[in-house]
Amino acid sequence: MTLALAFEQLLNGIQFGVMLFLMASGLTLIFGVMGLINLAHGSLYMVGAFVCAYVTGLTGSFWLGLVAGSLGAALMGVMVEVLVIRRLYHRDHLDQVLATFALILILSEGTAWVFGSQPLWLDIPSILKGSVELGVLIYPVYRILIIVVGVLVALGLYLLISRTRIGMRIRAGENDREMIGALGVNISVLYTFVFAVGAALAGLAGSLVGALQSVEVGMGEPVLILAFVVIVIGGIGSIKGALIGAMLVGIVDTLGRVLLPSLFQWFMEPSAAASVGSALASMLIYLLMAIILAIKPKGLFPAND
Amino acid sequence: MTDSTTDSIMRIEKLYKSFGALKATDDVTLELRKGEIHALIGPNGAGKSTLIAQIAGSLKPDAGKIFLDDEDITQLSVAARAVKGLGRCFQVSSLAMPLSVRRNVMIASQAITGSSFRFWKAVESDKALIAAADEAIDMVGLLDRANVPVSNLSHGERRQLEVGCALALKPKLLLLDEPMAGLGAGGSERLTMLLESLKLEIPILLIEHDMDAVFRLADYISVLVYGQIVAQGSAEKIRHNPLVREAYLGASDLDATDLKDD
Amino acid sequence: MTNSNVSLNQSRNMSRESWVNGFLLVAIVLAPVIATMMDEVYYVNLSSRIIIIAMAAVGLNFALGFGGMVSFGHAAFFGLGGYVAGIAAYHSFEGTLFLGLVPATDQMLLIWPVALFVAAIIALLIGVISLRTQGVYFIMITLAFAQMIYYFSISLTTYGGEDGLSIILRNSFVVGDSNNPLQFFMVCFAALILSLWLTHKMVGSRFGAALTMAKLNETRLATAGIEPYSIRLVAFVVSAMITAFAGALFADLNGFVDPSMLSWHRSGEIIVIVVLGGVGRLFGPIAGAIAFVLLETFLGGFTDRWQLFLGLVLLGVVLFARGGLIGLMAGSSRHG
Amino acid sequence: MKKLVISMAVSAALVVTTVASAAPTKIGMITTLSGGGSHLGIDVRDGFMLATEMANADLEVIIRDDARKPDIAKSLANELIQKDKVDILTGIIWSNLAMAVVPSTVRGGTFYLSPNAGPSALAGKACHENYFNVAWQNNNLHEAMGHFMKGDGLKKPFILAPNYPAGTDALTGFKSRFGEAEGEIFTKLGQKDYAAEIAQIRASNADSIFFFLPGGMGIAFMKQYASSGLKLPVYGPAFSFDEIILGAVGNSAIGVKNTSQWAYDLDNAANEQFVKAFRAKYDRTPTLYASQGYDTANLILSALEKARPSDKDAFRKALKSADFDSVRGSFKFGSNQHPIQNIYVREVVAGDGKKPTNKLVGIAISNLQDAYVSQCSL
Repeated sequence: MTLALAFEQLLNGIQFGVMLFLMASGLTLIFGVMGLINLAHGSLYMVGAFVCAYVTGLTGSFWLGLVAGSLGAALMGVMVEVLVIRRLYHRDHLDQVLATFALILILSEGTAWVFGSQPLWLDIPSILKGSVELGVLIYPVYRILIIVVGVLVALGLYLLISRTRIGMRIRAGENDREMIGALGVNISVLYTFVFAVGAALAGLAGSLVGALQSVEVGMGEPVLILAFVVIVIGGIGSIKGALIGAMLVGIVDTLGRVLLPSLFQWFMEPSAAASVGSALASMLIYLLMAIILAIKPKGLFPAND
Repeated sequence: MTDSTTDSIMRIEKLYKSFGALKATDDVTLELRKGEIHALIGPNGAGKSTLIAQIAGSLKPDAGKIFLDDEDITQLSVAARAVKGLGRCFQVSSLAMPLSVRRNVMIASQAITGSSFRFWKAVESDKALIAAADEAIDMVGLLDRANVPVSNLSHGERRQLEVGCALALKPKLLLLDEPMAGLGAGGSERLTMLLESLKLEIPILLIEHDMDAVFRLADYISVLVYGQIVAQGSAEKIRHNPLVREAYLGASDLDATDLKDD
Repeated sequence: MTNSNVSLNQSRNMSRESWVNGFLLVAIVLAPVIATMMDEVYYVNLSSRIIIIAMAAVGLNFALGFGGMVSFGHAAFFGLGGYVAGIAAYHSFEGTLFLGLVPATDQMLLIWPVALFVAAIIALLIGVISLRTQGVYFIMITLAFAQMIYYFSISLTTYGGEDGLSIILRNSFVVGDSNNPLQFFMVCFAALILSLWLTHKMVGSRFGAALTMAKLNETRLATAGIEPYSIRLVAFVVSAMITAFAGALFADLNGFVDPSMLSWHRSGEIIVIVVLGGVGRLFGPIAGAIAFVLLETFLGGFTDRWQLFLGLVLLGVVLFARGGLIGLMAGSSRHG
Repeated sequence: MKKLVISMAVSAALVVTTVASAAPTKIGMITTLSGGGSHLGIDVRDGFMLATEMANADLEVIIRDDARKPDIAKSLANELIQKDKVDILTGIIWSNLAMAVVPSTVRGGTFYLSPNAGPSALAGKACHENYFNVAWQNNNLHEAMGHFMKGDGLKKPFILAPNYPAGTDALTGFKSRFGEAEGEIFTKLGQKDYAAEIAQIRASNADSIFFFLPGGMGIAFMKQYASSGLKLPVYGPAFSFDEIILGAVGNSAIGVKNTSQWAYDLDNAANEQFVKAFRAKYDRTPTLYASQGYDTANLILSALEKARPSDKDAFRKALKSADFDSVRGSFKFGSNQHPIQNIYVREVVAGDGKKPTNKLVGIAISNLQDAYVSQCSL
């Protein structure tokens, strides 16, 4: 493997990591503030993608679709929060797992009902098609955009939490849920807001990634599991942790996919090596997670809890 | 350092613990002797709870050693120390609310009446176990309440039960973290008498804010300020120790009359 | 993550709850008998399916309900049990050796111990690491391990990979004909009763008392001189073994095993069934399994959108029927 | 026995009867109607039902959704066979579900006709007299493409497929006709990001790409490949280029050549009639899945004219003769009751509007029979 290729694969790993971060950031934010495990986060990701695809198809503008996707997911988020999630904050994690598991079923089938069961068309806007030369390698513009957006989101969240009044309240919420009452904040409004933000992030991720991958029912679930791996590695509730965790997972997974098969070719015939290697590669991130939790049971950057 | 010839049951030597810059436990050395109640006093934030946590084993010291009956237990877990005979009661009650009084005590008896890895015999029909538990319950005078869920007990009764749970371990010593806290006059009276009656078989390390109780019960007192032992000695000595007065002047939890009247 | 319901403090509702339990047992055993008389063999197999899934949940309930350990990875043990049975059946049918050295058998009584043993070893490994974590982390790390095993099963090309492994001939039981639906049901029913009885015994024992305390108040347990970690670890392993037992039966019932038996969806379903029936209630899993499987089956009959309605029903239960179905029927909601 | 009562009501509720009659033939259809990949099941169902309606036949079809879960499919099979006493079972889309259901079903004496999945086991060792595959053996379209690309003068294809049995079947099938490939990758099942794989392809000196990535995986790969700046010609089986997938991929797919046993512009009367009727009824262009459902139904109908399913041997013989007008033109069964058929090459071309479409460009290989027939004892 040439140096250029190695570098490109590393970049791919980072880029994949950023995709995961877009998804994980909302998840970890929601957990950090409300202490809620939201299995339905993947479904919000899916809703975002479908709305984006629908609006893009309607208006012909991907950018409108992107906005619509984020807003649509946020709106769905608010609905879900007010109708269901709200009643779960004071329940144990078990009830939360169960209720949000039920939400997955409802949202998936609901989406199929509204938009039909066939995958929807959603493509990268033509300006962003094609690739650019980055020194030794050629890299797709759109993927660079995703990296940029990811960085912006990370920055935005950092500012929101550290600079704004709401952020101050959010941190208060993280530190202790009673104190926030003392701050005279309407807690349920704050929670709804935070949930909406998380949902919007999921929607944004769904729209951006949907354009690159595919928009279909059930697209959220594999991503959800990965996002959970990410935030658990990073330390649940910590945005910083989510970022680092996402990068770790992205890079480990990508390099594993690339390197393991070629590694096994040293002592196996190619197709067997390809098969065994990729099998091992698919287990790799879970192995990573297990190891990290074995050493640091609360993840790399435990949020104050 | 000891001014008594009775042999020691627990010894703490040069214990250190710090959180970042804060020295919570700073070169603490003390000793608990058979047949005595040793009170550990000090203003809020003096590091009493940190010290207790290290003695109980829920917190590992940075340096120093803890001996129980001349055996080094510094590295043992909470459970292991309990089995070795270190009974503990908590500042904030740590009972299993939905379970009955007897159930709460039986858990403690379990550890000393055999292994907990018995999967067959029903505890209800485990005579030895129940007897052991009831003995402890009786000592704290709750026998008539044995089947009542803890959630229905009064605050005072819960305190007594805490002690009962500790006693069920047949401990070599008791570690009591503010047993009097929030007790009414009657309650603390009853508990004081209980401890009085206990101390002969079971020496007690007592952490207490209620100075009446301290001076009534304690044979020996150590004063902890900013993680350091600033004074140590018999109740009388401490009562007159200027350092202690200074440490406590204005400190709300010790009212001045205690110090004047003599 | 623990809720303080233990059948111990339900005394006033005990009698009523045990009535409900009794009714459930009678119903579940009568259904297939009557079905056989009416020559409706389908309902016999459906009952076996219910029983087996209930048993998987009984296993999880031991860790989750009585020990407060929310394992999101129990499908792994379910699948392990299934694969042991499947691989044994495969080799004994082909007349080949496992890994080319171990002779296979089609005797359930020989297969089950192996399944339990394998599950125990894996559960021990997973538990030793996972139990160092708590709360959400425990939920997620168990999920991670299950996913690992899931992908491993997909890569098992010798045993069909994602296509799974079909069991041409159901493994046989010492007496009777395991291919006879009613007789196979009876085997499953016996297994369920056994696992319920063991659970009951263990919960009542010294170990159970310690486990209950580990769930209600870990500090109390430690100060009482008992290591919560080791208590939990043992409970986790036992729970995994029960679920694996169910998995072995499931493989024989369906006549095949495949990775979907280990998918995280399945883990979710087992949790759903436990909660649906009532966490920490001995017969909860049975009520849960009956409700879940019947919903799955008959909603599917009414509409293609059955999963939507399944979701709504589950949501309703979490939000409004705390204490699960047993709680509902026995009239005692669980104390949050 | 409330359960019983309910269930009777249920089966009554969902029965789709074309013509009321005394004892219509009962057909059970287990297919994927919900969740990911459900458009395949929906097309099979629609194609099948279209045929039964056009023939105005005396059938009772019970349709159930398996949600793509093997154990649900299995338990539905039990229900349809044991409770509803269907004579024929069909509909399953995925190989792993087929493997879960088919063996026990056919051993139990019920006929199973596969409208889509064709795992190699069922064509070879585990073949059965009651099992008929009306679609293709899993390897077929890949073998055909291997054959075609070789003939097309390509030397160094880079080939990829997901790491699961159908995936390995695909690459084996391809290589059995083409020979060794320049590069070979097994991707993770369900993987949606192919940056790493595309980079590897770019780094290799491949002259073409062959991939088998069904459903969303294929959509994702095509889009990402299109914007990667790579310009190698792309080949694949029809699965990643049916009319619905193309609708999702868009123009990124233009120029791709794909193999299929059927094309909607295939020139024969039966096909013309089918496409016209399908468009009229469902207002969309049928996919190969729809054509397979349609053929399956017509095969059953043709056999029913000769014998009742209750007379197993006669009915089996009738099925085997495959005496019906297939929308693929020539169609007959090999000894293992899998099709012997032409495999065509289609090219993706710009269609009307935003959505590209397939255009028949030639024949890849004629009268292809699967490679496992020799292993089948029939």
